[in-house]
Amino acid sequence: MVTVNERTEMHRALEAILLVADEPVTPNLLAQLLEIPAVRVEELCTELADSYEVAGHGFVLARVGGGYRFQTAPDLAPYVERFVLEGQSARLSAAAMETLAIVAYKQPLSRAQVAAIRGVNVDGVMRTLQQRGYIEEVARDPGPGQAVLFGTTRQFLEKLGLDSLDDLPSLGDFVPGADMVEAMEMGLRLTVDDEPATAPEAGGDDAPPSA
Amino acid sequence: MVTVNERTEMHRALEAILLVADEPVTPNLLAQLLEIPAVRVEELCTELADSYEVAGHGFVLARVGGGYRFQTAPDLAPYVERFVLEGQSARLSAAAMETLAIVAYKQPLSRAQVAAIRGVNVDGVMRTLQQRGYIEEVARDPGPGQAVLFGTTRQFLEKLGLDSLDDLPSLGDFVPGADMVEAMEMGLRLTVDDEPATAPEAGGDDAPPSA
Amino acid sequence: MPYEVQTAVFEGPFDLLLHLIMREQVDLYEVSLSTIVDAYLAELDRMQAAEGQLDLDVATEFLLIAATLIELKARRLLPGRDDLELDEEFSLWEERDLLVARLLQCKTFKDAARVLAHLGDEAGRSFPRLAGPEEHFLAVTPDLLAGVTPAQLKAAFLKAVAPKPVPKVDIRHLHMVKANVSDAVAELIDELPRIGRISFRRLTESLVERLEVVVRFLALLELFKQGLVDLEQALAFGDIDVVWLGYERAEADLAMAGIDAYDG
Repeated sequence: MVTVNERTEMHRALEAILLVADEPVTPNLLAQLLEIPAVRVEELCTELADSYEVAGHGFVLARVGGGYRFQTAPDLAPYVERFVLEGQSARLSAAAMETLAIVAYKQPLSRAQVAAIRGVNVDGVMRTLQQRGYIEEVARDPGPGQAVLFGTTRQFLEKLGLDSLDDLPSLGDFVPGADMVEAMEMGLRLTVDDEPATAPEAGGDDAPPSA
Repeated sequence: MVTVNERTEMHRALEAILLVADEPVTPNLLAQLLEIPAVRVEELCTELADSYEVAGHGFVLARVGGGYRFQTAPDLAPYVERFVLEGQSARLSAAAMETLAIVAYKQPLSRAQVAAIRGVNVDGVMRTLQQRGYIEEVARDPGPGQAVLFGTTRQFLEKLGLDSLDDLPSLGDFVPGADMVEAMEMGLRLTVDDEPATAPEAGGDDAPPSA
Repeated sequence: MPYEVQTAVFEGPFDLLLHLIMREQVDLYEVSLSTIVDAYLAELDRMQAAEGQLDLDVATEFLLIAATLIELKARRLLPGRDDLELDEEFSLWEERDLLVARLLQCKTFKDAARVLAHLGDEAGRSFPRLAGPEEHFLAVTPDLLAGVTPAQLKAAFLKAVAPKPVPKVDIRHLHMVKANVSDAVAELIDELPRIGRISFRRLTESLVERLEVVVRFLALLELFKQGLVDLEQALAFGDIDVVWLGYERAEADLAMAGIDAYDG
């Protein structure tokens, strides 16, 4: 475990990055961000995890899905469940709502296209929406990238009391602005090129959290 | 601060709840969930925050926007920014910032009132601020025009790292001092008692004010 | 007097005046008001050159301040005018004090804004955790779409696709968004059904700028043309009464959907 004296800049940086991540972060990506070997990342993370356990925190550092993430200590689940039931999580966040709205009105479209319109990474939000059964994979882009295309589900329509997508409120005279057209095109281009130049890794797993 | 031995079930429950929260959680909600007085929640949170600081973690427990939340330690911003690619929201222009300051200190007030203070039309700026979630419609003027009145949002507090509007720096601190007032009055002086009406150059008597 | 008009773009007449006074602060006696007026006229020229045309809304504001300054200047050039009415004299002082008060206000918020921006920068170095509950808690999470209406979904979509601000670092720019007749129409359709009948004077009481009043008037003419309101004027030059003809909000929106949006 790490005592106060041994807590290094690298430990602290790992804590900070993992705090803002909304899905497990692979040792490879962490290694890249901290510019240290992946093996060293694994050592540091193990030290952190041990230190949390010894200190008896309400959170743990877990190794799941090929990466590390903060999660709640299992014995505290009753408290977390109460919060989830009564607290703020009982409604769709503004980010999730916007993402869902884009999928609803623009379907079918790829994750990259949604991200381009929203201007932020949407992987986490899209996954939540999918888990909740509001959106689903409906097709594959016939283009080279063969990106998965998403659309809304039957359940989504039922929850909103709509008969079909035609019943969505009309956008009226809404004309997409130049920036949106560009965003859509950029989304397509990202799909085709398969990897945005700036992203750390092509895979969705290591993407930054959505704001 | 809390040592390992003193870390109670309540401390741990708070850590778990705050870990899954996606916006600041009010002491009242926490008190309700833990079935303890809100005052006690505040004590416990302060203890946790202090303990993190002493231990030198990469995260901090901050009090912002009327509640508690986990956030990254400011000095680790370079690492986090590398990870959170979309990162920083665009900074506000000076014009937008001044408009925001007026709304913050004078709320609630109408667009026309802001414009009157700024001396320019503020519709565009106000719309931007509204879109970005810094200000919102909070009421309607009871008068005949029923103008929409604006105020700042909780997100505004979060963006500025403030707990409540009471934490805004006092406006009094910014009111120009007497020397400035004098300078302005001199700049716009009406009388010419101490200045020859015809001479553009100032005489010895007309020494500049000590501003 | 060697004097270069700033290349900076000024946010408004107070901004410019404040800049001029602050800049000359050390040597105020050397600054003649005519220099300031010259700077105003130069700024108007610059605006006209930059925009291709003069924005009347902004130009009026600048001219108003410039006129006030000229009046103050004239007063200085003509000292001891015995025939100056006391009222006139007072009103001149009042004008000056008003101007100083507005300048002080402008300066106050300018400084406050700088501190707020600093706070924002500091706070921006900390990133909040937004991950939410782990997936195994999803089972107990209530239905997230409960209470969400299709209209809210539409609003969220429009918000999502609204133009994003272009990132910029502290570049001052002039906001000259014009008052817009279609916006005014929308406001009136919102307000009038609740009020029923109101005089134009009262309807525009809260508006500060003349252009806004003009735009409201044009908006009323549009509503009149579409048969949504009646306009009554009992006496020549008397108050104009606006009467909402009792249509539902939705009908009104529909009727106005087709009108041309043109700038006031």
